[in-house]
Amino acid sequence: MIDKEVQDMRSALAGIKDGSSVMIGGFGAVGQPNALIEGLGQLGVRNLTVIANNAGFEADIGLGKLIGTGAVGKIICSFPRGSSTFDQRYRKGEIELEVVPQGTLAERIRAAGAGIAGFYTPTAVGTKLAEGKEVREIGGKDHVLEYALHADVALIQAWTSDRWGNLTYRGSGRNFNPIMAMAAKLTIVQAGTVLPLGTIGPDDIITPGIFVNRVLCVPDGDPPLASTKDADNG
Amino acid sequence: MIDKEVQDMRSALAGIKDGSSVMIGGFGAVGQPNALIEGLGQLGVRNLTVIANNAGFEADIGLGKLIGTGAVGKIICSFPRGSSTFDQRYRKGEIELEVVPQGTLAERIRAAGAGIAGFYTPTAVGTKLAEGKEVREIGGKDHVLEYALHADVALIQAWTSDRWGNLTYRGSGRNFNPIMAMAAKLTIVQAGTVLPLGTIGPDDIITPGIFVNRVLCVPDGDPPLASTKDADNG
Amino acid sequence: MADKRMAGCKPFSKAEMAALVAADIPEGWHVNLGIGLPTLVADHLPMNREILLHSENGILGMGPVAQRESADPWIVNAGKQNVSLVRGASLFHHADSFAMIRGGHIDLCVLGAFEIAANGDLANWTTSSDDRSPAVGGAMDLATGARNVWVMTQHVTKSGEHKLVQQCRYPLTARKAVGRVYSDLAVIDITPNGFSVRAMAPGVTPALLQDLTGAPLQFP
Amino acid sequence: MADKRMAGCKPFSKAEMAALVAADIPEGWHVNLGIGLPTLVADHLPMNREILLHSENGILGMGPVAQRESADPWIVNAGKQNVSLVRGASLFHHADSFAMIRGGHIDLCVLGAFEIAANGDLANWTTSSDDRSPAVGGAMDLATGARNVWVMTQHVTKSGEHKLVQQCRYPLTARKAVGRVYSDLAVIDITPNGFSVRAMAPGVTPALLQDLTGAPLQFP
Repeated sequence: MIDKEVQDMRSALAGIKDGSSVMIGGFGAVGQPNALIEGLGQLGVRNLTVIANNAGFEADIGLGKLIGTGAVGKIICSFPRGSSTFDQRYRKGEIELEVVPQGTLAERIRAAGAGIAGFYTPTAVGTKLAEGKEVREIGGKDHVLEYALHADVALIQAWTSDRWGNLTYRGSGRNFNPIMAMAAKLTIVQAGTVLPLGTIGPDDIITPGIFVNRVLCVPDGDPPLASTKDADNG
Repeated sequence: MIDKEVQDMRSALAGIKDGSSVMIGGFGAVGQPNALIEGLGQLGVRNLTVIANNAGFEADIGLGKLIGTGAVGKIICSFPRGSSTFDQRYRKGEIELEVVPQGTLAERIRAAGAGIAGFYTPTAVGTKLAEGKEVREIGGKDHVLEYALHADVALIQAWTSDRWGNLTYRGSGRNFNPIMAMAAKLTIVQAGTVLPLGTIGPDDIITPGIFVNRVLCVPDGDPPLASTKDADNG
Repeated sequence: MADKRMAGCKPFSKAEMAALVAADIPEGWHVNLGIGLPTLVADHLPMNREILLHSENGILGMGPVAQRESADPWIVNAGKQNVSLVRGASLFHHADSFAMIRGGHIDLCVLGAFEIAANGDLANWTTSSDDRSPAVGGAMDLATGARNVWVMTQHVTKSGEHKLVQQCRYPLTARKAVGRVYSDLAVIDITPNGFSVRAMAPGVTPALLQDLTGAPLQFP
Repeated sequence: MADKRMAGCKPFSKAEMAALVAADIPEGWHVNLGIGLPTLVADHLPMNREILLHSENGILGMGPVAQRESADPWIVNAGKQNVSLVRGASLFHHADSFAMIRGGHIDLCVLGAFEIAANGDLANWTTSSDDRSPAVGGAMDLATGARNVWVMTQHVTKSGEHKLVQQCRYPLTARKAVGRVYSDLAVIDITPNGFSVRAMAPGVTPALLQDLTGAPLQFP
């Protein structure tokens, strides 16, 4: 019997080590695997490469906290603004940064999961984010060559799972999670509920279990309400 | 008010003309927009380029019938075997054929919808389907450069729609339909049912209406039962 | 802006700018509203037109920003505000969301800007004087992928410098991307011949507007 | 096969070949079974192991081919047969399905073959003598993308020609793709040193097997 559910954080995170590359799902407070990130911080591993949309927000939770501990040597993201822990370390030269346009980031992750080694995108042509990259005219329009972005580990937040790791997401919690689940060698899921196999209908499964290695049930409730005023963001 | 539902075949197919490129969804008998194909055949247009997985099966229905009328000048597909009408015309040199590996076909269609101009895939490296194409080593492995495959029109079969063109599919009827819906300038849907807006939940919509131009309600029932013996196929 | 030449002018308020943009959006368009000023457009969309709002984090069919008491904590927009969904809304993942953007399916994106050049070049993600970590978000994808890119901006900076220029000094977001600018002083199309004025705020004269613009204006 | 040398041999039947393949599939593998002979493997999967069958037209978790009276006309496999879904099955579109294949997520693909070379090259989609229109289907994607590619085949053609060869004469499906061959006469691994025999059918001798194989065999 296939049973991907693990019972504790230690089993969930086994194998992550110094220098691992780790994708972390989520956008804003929604779909962030906060419990797994907290557990990762407690492992004491160093020199991680983190791939995420942001560099965290609050200094005392999630990715912001992880960066504060000094565990992260490099971050690949689209919008590292709004994270005080990142800012501090970045100014001191303690963390390396690769900024990638959000859509290119998503497509590079999807490419890794889909076995596509590289692709030509019109995004960033003529900008400093395309400097040093191959540019090719295709169909009368310039495109930049971008490569697949793989990771050792993906930390995923899902709403429901079953023992095969079939996943659903809630609201806008889908975001980067389904594509990151495809792109890592080891995909670890924090799921709000683990349901009996067959409970999630074939049409309702967003991430088929083939992409999932481990599931930890973390019934940690709703994300905090976001600001209703406009954030500085991207 | 946005209302993409049209009331008759003439309105559904308006704008398709001699030389149009037409994607046709479906795999086997499932998810094939047979009514739209039938309507297309009655338009009397010629020299169509058809993009589909197969070249039809039976001579008296669907794509097989369309090819029989001589309306198709070229077909881009992965598996043109099993179609007597195609075979006859192909042997006589009356129809041009571009064979594409099924996964490359799907990815080229998806790339067109996603604004990706080209991509590097390991599929077909070292085979005659890669002859004349750029091969590049990426990550220690050879890859072939393949280009996005666009079309003027996509003919799609959906299970349900609403007036915005939000779509669901039934069973294995999804196949090429969602990606073709993204890849054409004009996407025309044959839907079993058109439901009131809001009836299809945000998580249940497979093709958001943004990809759909017209919806024709065709409550034409189930596809025929397939053979239970193994077909010669791909 | 303490420019004496502005005496007698009644620049568009932010709400007026948003209303001008909203009035120009045809029914049935799929629209992405950037962070900041563009977000205000949502409040001015004509009630009798169905216009679908897209958020790059995977939503098509956003409603207004949610009131705190009724907010669904599981649904945020690209600005991380809690939003509602309208009937007919759909949810999808980030790669699918940017497929919509890059693939040319979004009819309009409204963005803020540091600078807009007369050829449509856009600079809106970082300034050379910016010592914060560089952050681009979805701006490049949106400016490159949307069928129409409109900018909402003050006409000049707080210190009076031109934002509509002959050539951008700041790092580009996208080349030849912008089709129209809604500023507090005017609505200006970007044409093959450069900036072309469609409308001006009350009291603004062509001469004044040209003074406050770093590239030649057409007044067709 | 009317080969006198086969006297005393008991070649594996198709069902036995399928059973041999099935017995070698570990629990938890995601497996794509090609059209033809490989399809038979589904009938021999051990009941006490959960093995998920993938179909390239967008199914993970296929059950057996459906009986006509209970068949769901809306669900077909890659061979266009009506199939059932098991509990926990999922449905997806073609690009996602081939992302699974090309991305290396499918643990095993079992395919038929015209020829298999000692270096793992596979030819299974067209023959130079084939005057039908060329048709490739998903064979190249599967042979290239799956983590393990096993072939099920008769050891020689009906006319007695070698199918396990030093170098393929027919157009390739994929280079260095095949890891193991299940023939009616033997189970053979493909190693850096070429063909390596794991097992033989009753009565088959190393000498006979070598005679019927177009490249050197190792007998470890």
